[in-house]
Amino acid sequence: MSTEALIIAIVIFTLSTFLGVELIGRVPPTLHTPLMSGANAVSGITIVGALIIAAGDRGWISTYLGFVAIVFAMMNVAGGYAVTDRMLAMFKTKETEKKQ
Amino acid sequence: MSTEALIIAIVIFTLSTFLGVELIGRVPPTLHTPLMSGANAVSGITIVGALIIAAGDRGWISTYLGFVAIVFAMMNVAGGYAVTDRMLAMFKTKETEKKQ
Amino acid sequence: MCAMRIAVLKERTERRVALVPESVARLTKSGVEVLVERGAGSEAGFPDSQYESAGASLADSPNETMSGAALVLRVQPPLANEVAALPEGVVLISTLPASVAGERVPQLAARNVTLLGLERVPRITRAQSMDILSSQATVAGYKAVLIGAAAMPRLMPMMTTAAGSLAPAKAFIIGAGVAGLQAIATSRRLGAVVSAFDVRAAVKEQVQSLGASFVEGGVTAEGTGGYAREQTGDEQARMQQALADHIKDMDLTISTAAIPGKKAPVLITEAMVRSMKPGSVIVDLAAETGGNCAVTRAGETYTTANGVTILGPVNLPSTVPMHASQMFSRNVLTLLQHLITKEGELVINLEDDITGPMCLAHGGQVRS
Amino acid sequence: MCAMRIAVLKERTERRVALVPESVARLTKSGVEVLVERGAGSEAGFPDSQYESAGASLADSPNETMSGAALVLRVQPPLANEVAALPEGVVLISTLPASVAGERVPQLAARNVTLLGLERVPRITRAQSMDILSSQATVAGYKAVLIGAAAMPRLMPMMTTAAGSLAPAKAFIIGAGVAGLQAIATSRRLGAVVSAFDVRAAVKEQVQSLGASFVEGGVTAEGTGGYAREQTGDEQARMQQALADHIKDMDLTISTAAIPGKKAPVLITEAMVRSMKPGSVIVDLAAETGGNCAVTRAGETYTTANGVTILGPVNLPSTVPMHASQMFSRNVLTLLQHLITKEGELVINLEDDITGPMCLAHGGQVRS
Amino acid sequence: MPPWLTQLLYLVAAVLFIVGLKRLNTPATARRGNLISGAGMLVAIFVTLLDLGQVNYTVIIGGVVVGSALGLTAALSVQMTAMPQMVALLNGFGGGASMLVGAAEFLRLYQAGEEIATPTVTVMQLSLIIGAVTLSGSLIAFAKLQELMTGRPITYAGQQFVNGLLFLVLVGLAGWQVVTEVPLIGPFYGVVALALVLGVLLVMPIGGADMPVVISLLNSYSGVAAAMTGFVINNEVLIIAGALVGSAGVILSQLMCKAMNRSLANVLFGAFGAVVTAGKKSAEGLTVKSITAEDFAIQLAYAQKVIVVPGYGMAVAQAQHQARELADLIEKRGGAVKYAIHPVAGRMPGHMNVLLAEANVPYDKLYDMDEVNDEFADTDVCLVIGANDVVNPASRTDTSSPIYGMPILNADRARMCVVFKRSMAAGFAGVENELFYRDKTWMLFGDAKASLSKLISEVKQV
Amino acid sequence: MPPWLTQLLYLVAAVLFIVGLKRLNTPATARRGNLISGAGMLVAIFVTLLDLGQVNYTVIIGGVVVGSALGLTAALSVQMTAMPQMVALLNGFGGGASMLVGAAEFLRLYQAGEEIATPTVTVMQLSLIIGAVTLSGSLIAFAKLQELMTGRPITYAGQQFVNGLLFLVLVGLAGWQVVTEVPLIGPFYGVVALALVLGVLLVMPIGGADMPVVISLLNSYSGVAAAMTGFVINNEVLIIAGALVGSAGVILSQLMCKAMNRSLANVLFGAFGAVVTAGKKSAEGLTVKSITAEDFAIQLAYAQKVIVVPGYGMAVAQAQHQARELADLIEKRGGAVKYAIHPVAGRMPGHMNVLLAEANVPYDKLYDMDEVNDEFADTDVCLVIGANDVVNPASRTDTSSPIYGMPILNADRARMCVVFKRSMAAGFAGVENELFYRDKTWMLFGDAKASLSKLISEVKQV
Ligand SMILES: NC(=O)c1ccc[n+]([C@@H]2O[C@H](COP(=O)([O-])OP(=O)(O)OC[C@H]3O[C@@H](n4cnc5c(N)ncnc54)[C@H](OP(=O)(O)O)[C@@H]3O)[C@@H](O)[C@H]2O)c1
Ligand SMILES: NC(=O)c1ccc[n+]([C@@H]2O[C@H](COP(=O)([O-])OP(=O)(O)OC[C@H]3O[C@@H](n4cnc5c(N)ncnc54)[C@H](OP(=O)(O)O)[C@@H]3O)[C@@H](O)[C@H]2O)c1
Ligand SMILES: NC(=O)c1ccc[n+]([C@@H]2O[C@H](COP(=O)([O-])OP(=O)(O)OC[C@H]3O[C@@H](n4cnc5c(N)ncnc54)[C@H](O)[C@@H]3O)[C@@H](O)[C@H]2O)c1
Ligand SMILES: NC(=O)c1ccc[n+]([C@@H]2O[C@H](COP(=O)([O-])OP(=O)(O)OC[C@H]3O[C@@H](n4cnc5c(N)ncnc54)[C@H](O)[C@@H]3O)[C@@H](O)[C@H]2O)c1
Repeated sequence: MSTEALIIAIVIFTLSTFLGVELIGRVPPTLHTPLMSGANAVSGITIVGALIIAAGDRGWISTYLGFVAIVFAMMNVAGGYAVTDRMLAMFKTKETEKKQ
Repeated sequence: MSTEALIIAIVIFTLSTFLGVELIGRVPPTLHTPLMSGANAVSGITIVGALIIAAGDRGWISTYLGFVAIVFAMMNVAGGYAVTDRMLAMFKTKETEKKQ
Repeated sequence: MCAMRIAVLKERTERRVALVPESVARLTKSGVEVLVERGAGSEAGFPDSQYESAGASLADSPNETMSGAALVLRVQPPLANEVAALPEGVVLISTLPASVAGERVPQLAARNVTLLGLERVPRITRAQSMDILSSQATVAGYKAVLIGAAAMPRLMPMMTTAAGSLAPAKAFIIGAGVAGLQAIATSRRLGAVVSAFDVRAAVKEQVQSLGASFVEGGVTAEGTGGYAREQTGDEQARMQQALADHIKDMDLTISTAAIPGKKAPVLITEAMVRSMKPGSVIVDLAAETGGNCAVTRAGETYTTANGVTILGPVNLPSTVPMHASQMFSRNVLTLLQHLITKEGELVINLEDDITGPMCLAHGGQVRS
Repeated sequence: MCAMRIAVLKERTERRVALVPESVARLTKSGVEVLVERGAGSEAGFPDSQYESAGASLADSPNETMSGAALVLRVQPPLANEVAALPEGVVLISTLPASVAGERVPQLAARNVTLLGLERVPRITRAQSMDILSSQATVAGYKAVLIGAAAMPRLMPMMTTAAGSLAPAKAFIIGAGVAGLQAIATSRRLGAVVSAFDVRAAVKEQVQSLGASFVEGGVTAEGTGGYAREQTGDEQARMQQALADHIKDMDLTISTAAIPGKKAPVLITEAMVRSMKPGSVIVDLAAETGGNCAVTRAGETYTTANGVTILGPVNLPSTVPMHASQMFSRNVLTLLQHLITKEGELVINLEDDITGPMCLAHGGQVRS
Repeated sequence: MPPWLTQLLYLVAAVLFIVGLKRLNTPATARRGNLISGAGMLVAIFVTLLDLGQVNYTVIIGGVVVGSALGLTAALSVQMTAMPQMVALLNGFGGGASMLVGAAEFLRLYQAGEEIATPTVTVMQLSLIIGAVTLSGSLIAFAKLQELMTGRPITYAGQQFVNGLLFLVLVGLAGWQVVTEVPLIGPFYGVVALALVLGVLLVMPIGGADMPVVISLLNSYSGVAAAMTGFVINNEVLIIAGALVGSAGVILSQLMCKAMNRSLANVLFGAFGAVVTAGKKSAEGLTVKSITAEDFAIQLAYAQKVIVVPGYGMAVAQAQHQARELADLIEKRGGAVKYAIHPVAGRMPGHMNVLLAEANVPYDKLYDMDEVNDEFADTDVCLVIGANDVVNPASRTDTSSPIYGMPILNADRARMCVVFKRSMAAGFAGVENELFYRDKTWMLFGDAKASLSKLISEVKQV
Repeated sequence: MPPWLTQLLYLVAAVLFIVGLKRLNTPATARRGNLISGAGMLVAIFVTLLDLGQVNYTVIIGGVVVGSALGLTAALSVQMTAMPQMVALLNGFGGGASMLVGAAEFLRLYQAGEEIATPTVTVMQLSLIIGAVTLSGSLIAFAKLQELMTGRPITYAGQQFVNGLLFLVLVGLAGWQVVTEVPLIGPFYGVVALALVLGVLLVMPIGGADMPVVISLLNSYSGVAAAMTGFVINNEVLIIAGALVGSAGVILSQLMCKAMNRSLANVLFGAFGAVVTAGKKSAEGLTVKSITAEDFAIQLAYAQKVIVVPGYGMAVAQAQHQARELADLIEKRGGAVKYAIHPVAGRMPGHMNVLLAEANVPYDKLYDMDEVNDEFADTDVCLVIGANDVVNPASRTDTSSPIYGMPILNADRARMCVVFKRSMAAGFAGVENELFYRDKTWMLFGDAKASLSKLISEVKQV
């Protein structure tokens, strides 16, 4: 990794960090748990890393570890979004019911 | 400018744009004008560009245009911050008075 | 030059007083001389000493008080036998109930008295602060609730107690003019559930603006000058039905419906009274002009065979003499400030918007 | 087996009635027989017809009513000449003002009557719904304000009108027990600016909880059972000074201070009355037990030389007979439910927390 | 200085901008926020200078000194009331600078006869166009506000068509420049000239009262122009700061529009349409200003002295509880509130008293007309809640008015007067109320209870 | 696929994440927000696969299928009440994946014997450490919530010292790896092992009730780990998404702490201190749960049936206006509110009536004890405002209690009962109230007026 690339990565990291702070502004307490869960699903983005590692021609270690990493990350991704959606579905129904 | 550099620039631009949107969240109407003025001062950042153009060894056109650009940008910067501060000073006094 | 002199008489049939010391002070300060009959304000809580410190002189008899006066102030008009005592050509300001006007005005005109009848202050914006009908109706509306509540065998507000829950009283106000609105407000204050009825459509919003509900009578009869007009027979019938349906559940009914100069409309029939619950109470503020209730006895309180208590109070403002006088006096003072020039002269300009309509007798003539 | 019979008499000196039809219905439903003297409830707004539909039988005379009764209910205790008419050995439940107790109890004991005095319901949580002192004091406190307000020459609430602004009346409540608190609440409702005074410290918060201000007397004298105790001489002096300073500006003073079984403390001295403004009003709820005001005349209303009107009402609850009876009756009903077993038998258990203290005569003996 | 350090320091500058802008959002921290963002600017400038190393300092120092001097002089001498146009002017120069940087870079490459990479030439066109539009547009906004030209919308038939055409030509020229192999000087001048004209044309049809929105938008443009310049010279801090300002400006203009109860499109192109929403006009052509609860909240929140004038409308709306709650809120924030009760407010003597007592307003906050009438003059805000006749100044002067001679509450003398009512309808006396058309009066239309509730929740958020 | 397209599509994915998270902030848009962010994830995954071109799909498809199946099964079968531990578990796997990616990259380079650039090796260490801490910490959090181990804080003497030491050794090993020229396998294993242990140790001393905060924090860690992985493999979408989650998680844990009225430090290290704030204990060792206005607001906001039980404390606090305002608010949101008036509530007959009438509560909302007592059982929330004796269940059963036999309001039968009072002090009768210790009861301590005001503004924000 070149220094320049590192710097740019840091710039992007910094901007994203600020953005994350701003995004979670005034979330109401009921949404604390769903939001936590939703954010957790996003953190499954590491799947991209796992895929790259596992798929690339980087030797057997990478492939094996990559496989496990894919399984782990995919659990995070699939499970994370599903759990979040279930929580929010409950919420949604209550919301919609009220409107009737 | 390489395509890669362009892409990175676009990424940074996008992130910053989102950040800008989030930053100006629930500003109260009294602050509309000061905030406008403060943001205007920040847009004077083009001074950096002006300096680079004027200082670099890029021929007389760059130097001349760069000089004018520096004057313009510097007016924006110095005037912008000063005006904003004046507005906010007024505001501040009212705030502080209240606390007494 | 000798200052104008105003005489304030002690009332004989009345606890109010036409001018309170505060108003006297304002007049004397502007250079007018005020003579007050001894004891004039005592019933209303204004001892002679206060008049003295307000700059008035005290006099012992009506005659002494009025001697040399350009203007005589009273709450009630003079009795027939008092007319003669008025200095000739004097200006008299007092109330003049319709019941005595017919007889008294010619007598006064005959004595060349200029008579300004306080009931006749026109209901224009500018004259609001001279309007004794409004100010005294305010007092009457308030007091009607108090005597009605005191006559009730029950409490007004809802109450949840260890000895069971008491339901709030249902109060019903008929006629939501000045007195009626005040009665609404006062019974609401005491915790009653209040409804009201009036023939004027604009009143509905006003009733609701006091948190009470409006009973629709299916009739509107807006008159001029903010007063109501009389109804046609059919209107009457529809209205009566609406009233009958509503009134039978009421615990306290206060009726204030009046049509100026006319006998009060009979709105509560005997049948309605008979339909009411034992223990319910009617306060008929129109008792003086015949009553809104068919069986009202003016000046009396009695209970019907089916246990309905009917109060027919007369002259309620006189029973709250201090504040009633204070407001009366302020009305009169504003009127005087309108009549008296900066130079301290009393001017009766019959062309004037306010003085004109008020003047009932002038230069020996009866006006109308 | 023949059901137990309860007799409800018509009062002679009183408008309330001891049982209202609603309570009668509850009793008859549980198998008790109730005999009601004709006209017993009519003054309170409960016609005989309602008693009949509640399941009571009507009787024409006191004697007829009481014949065969195990229990006689009255609001006021029997007069001396009525004692003999009571069936021997009967249980009598009624109030028993301290003033008559000394004389009447021995007479009743002599007739072997078991007497339960309603004033003696102990002030424990469980007995709250039998406590006629509380329920009747509620009525008294409310009514005191109404009659006080009606006696005032001024309006209670603040009012800004075209005829000047009227200042709100200043009401002052002495003794913030049940009646006092109710008086505070009612005068606040009417728009007065209310202050209150009491010797018990806990009361301050209660007064404030009604939005009134508390006048510090620099004295606390908490007694037992929620009642106050008597003060020492020094305490008295300090308190009197605090009262004197405050009372002279008051428009309406309502005093409710009482110490059970004792003569009421004199809190408003003659000097204080003299210091008050013309037009101010005192309602002395303690009039019956001697009055909190030195110059109260029990049962009378009069105005002092300096224009202070003093009301000494006796038995105010009787003037609100419907609701007062309703609560009284509910209290008595709860007591009866406590006394009567599921099998419909009347049991006087002198060891009982509630019955014990209430029983003043039993088995021919006077108890205390 | 090693490049990574330069870039890190640029990042520091960017973070300072972010933090500064964030703080500018709250009254309490705004001033410090501006200073922080200023610090960011200083860092950026110094880093640039250090990074450039040995250069021709005459030009640079000369430019900096001249620019700063001009800017500061203007900023410090300007009247407070002229702030908006000053911001417009400064903003214009910022846009101009971006344009010049783009132009210089282009001309250099043009002279060198180099081929310019497509991305570069693209962003160069953008920086030129946006910078030029910002420059000329800002100057027009300045001229309008400074009243160097009429503040009114300038429109003519076919205006939209002309603008559209111009825009197409501009895009065409820029596109030509992009697709061509070697830089062309003709299209370059064309683009600059047309962009300058476009800026003028875009701002001309917008009225003076809407200028703040336009300035904020132009401010956003100048940010984007700076960002484009950043693309051109490949500098991150320019991109970040430019983009920040770019989006912040747009959001801000939207907020401003919302506060005016208009859409951005309506502000920008409103003059073209048929509907003129400049405000309701009375018979005599007077104009009424209305205000939203949101806008009003902040002013009320900082008011020191407030007088509430209740009237019959408050009773109709049964808004007494809300009125009291609002007053409590103001007092909790340190303001003082009085209620001015007119003798004939409402429909019965003591009408207001009953209601305010019901809402538990302490008696000592209630003032008679005579007691309070002199205090209006130094009152920050007067809230006229459903009153009308009792605050009608016609009663003082208009002898023909039916209410002539009735003393009124001097609501019109307060520094700011806000009237809560549902419409322009007359009150009991049926006469028009001139107060509503006064300079210092704003109307808050709607049911008084609803408006007050709204206002309460807005004030709580300030 | 050209690299620039890949990168642009990654940017699209990042934007989808941003928009998605933004929408997750508001109840109305939350579900759609989650779907948007999910779409972002799909884009990222497909872009990666496309970009990789021809590869060993067995591993990839196998991994994806197995992982998805496991994740979905777990997610769809889990009980609603077990959601938090599920999130913890999934989060742990995410952290584990990041750790594995870091490890794989390291091992590859180690095997190749290549020298790794300092920046790369640094971020690699971070990705390993943070990933490992996330993994083991999340598993402990899961175990605690799932009651596989005690939910109580596990502490021992010198714990802080041990943790500190461990951390130093970890940093030392990582530092060694960074400074050394060629990658070392020993420190690598050491770092991984120690980081795993550290995760366990950090979470052990935190009580089960505080786990949501910890999970949110670990979630933040897993984001940072992903971002570090992004540094390692130089991938922007990883960096952006990871950093977003990293900061969002921290902010969220802070919000959660604020809602619990605690500091983050207190949550994380509270168990080490002497103060145990687990709750007030009554004489008999019963525990009281207290609730904050913020937390309560949301439950109240969605309640359908609410009963208000006012008592003397409401009178003392003069909170009747606020009580009414709150009830109005609930009704505006569609709930139904009744006031249950106990015959001896307050200190005089009709005490509550006077106050509620003053606050203009309509009579028909007031219910006698007998009328309303059966309704508590299907009431969502019962608000006990400054009442005590009149809701004391001891009066039903405890024959020794002075209030035995007094009928009470069945506040204890409501689904949720919240008691507003200032302390645990007794009421008029001076007896303890068992209601306060019941499972379904929460205490909202503080002056009733203040608490209600707070609650009102919180409910408004829901
Ligand atoms: N006090 C008395 O004793 C008495 C007796 C009789 C007559 N008057 C007369 O009544 C008038 C009183 O003056 P005022 O200023 O109190 O009242 P006003 O002049 O009658 O004006 C009331 C205003 O309230 C507005 N309004 C009505 N409902 C509203 C709602 N729900 N929300 C917001 N605004 C509402 C109306 O405007 P919109 O329709 O546009 O909303 C109206 O213009 C005087 O002219 C007086 O002479 C008084
Ligand atoms: N109604 C009557 O006629 C009458 C007459 C006499 C006696 N009583 C008796 O009074 C009692 C009435 O029961 P209740 O439940 O209404 O009242 P309670 O049992 O006296 O309890 C009132 C509670 O309110 C709380 N409180 C006080 N000030 C507060 C404030 N500012 N904010 C929040 N909470 C506050 C107190 O707790 P904290 O101190 O912890 O805040 C107290 O526990 C019964 O025992 C009844 O027998 C009634
Ligand atoms: N200057 C002013 O603007 C001014 C001053 C004072 C009063 N007013 C207005 O004048 C009006 C009359 O006030 P008032 O108190 O003197 O009225 P009033 O005493 O003449 O009558 C009382 C009320 O009874 C009603 N009424 C009459 N006949 C009725 C019937 N058959 N059934 C039911 N209701 C009947 C009337 O409509 C009136 O509302 C009020 O609206 C008042 O606000 C205006
Ligand atoms: N079961 C219960 O718990 C229960 C039931 C009813 C009443 N109580 C309580 O008992 C108390 C007494 O109520 P009450 O109305 O029967 O009282 P009361 O009629 O005996 O006396 C009225 C008030 O006057 C006060 N007072 C006495 N002497 C005074 C003096 N010298 N100066 C000033 N004030 C003086 C007393 O403190 C009392 O507050 C109240 O606190 C009431 O709440 C409790």
